[in-house]
Amino acid sequence: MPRILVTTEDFDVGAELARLESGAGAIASFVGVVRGESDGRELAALTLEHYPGMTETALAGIAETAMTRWRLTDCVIIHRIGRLVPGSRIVLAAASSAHRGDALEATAFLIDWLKTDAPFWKREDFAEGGSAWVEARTDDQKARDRWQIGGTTAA
Amino acid sequence: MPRILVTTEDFDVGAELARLESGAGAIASFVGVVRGESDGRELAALTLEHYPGMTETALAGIAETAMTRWRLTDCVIIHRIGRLVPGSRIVLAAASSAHRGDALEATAFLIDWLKTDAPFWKREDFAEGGSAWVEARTDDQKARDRWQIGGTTAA
Amino acid sequence: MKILYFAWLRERIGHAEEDITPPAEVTTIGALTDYLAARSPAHAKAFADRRAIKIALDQRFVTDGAALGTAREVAYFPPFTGG
Amino acid sequence: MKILYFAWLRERIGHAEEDITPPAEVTTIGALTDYLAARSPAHAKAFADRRAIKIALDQRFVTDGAALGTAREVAYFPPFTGG
Repeated sequence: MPRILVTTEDFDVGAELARLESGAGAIASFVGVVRGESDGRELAALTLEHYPGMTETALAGIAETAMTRWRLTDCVIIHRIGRLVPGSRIVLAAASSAHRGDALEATAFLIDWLKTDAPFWKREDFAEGGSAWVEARTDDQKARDRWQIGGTTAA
Repeated sequence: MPRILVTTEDFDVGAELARLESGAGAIASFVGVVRGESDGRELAALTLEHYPGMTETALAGIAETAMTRWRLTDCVIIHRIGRLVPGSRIVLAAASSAHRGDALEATAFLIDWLKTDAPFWKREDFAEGGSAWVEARTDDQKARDRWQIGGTTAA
Repeated sequence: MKILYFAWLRERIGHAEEDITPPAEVTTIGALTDYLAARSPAHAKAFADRRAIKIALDQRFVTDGAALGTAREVAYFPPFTGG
Repeated sequence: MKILYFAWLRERIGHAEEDITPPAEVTTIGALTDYLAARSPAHAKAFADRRAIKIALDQRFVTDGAALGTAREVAYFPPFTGG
């Protein structure tokens, strides 16, 4: 059963992936980390806001979609909220299956959909002062939409 | 610089992925685990043989190809050899980059090429006795060859 | 009815939440947005570019034509940027 | 010249390694394979289906026509199945 977690705390990537190993032959994962700069401007922090209540439902829905579309044994989505300094982990998406194709594709799907379909917003707080809300990217929408055409891609 | 390791020992997935986080925004990984059965027959173990000397060269070449084809900050390939009981980790392939597309694609590339281009052989030792060398799969060759047509796939 | 604002909408309006009872003639999401935009200069500024705003009624996406019905919670926010 | 066998080739032949000095007329990989296949019944059985066997000369893939030259190590093995 998918594990969904929204938390201000850091998470243990090794422990989360070890949990997925049970009964699986392949575990794929994605970890997002706060970078030190954005468009050449040094970042002091990234602040993650979310819509409590709706977030868990959205993440569970994305995970369920992945479980239905690929032959997965399990999957996990963890997303942090609050103020995160550069180098901090933001997100973990991972999927396990008997074979690698399913695990790898489902992981890419989880992170693509998470970016566009889960109610999180990022604010960049700059080292020189000031802040700006990150704008949604057309490329993220395209990455999401590629999963809707003709089911799975080649793998 | 890519980390390449061929070892009889288990590896620490969390520590390996943490090493890739430095200077990256995205870390993708693949872990392979010995399953308990093969085509319905219960496995006692999987025994991994390799070609010492050629193995590290082949793995380093695959990692270098990935570093050249995608914008990666780093990558790692760890492959175990010897006798591995069900539930044991066999292989880790992981790549880090500024953005998720590169890390995810490069990880899929690493594991696809590893399967066909690195000198490892698997023998299945069955619970009921007897053993059989795993035969190379046409699907693995296809998965490998998809990376040769027109550079990267959509992501 | 609970109104929620997120990200720059919250910042521009100055708070995350409002409890309102819209007048009887406000029966659609579009009318509700017009009503909220008229509440203060800060609201007007926040709602200036409506194409940049997404709306959820009881945590489901809706567009201007949607009926308010017995909605308990309407949320306004920019497109998601998590992950 | 060092000859290496891996996986089922090693098992069928009964050892992993041989040091041999092929006769002067053995100048190609194809001829070397013929020469090795004639060494014993076990060798003959191991080399029965040559299409199932890959060959590396000094750790680089070669086919039957390749010249042995000053090769120090020739390895015989089935297609790789790692990962």
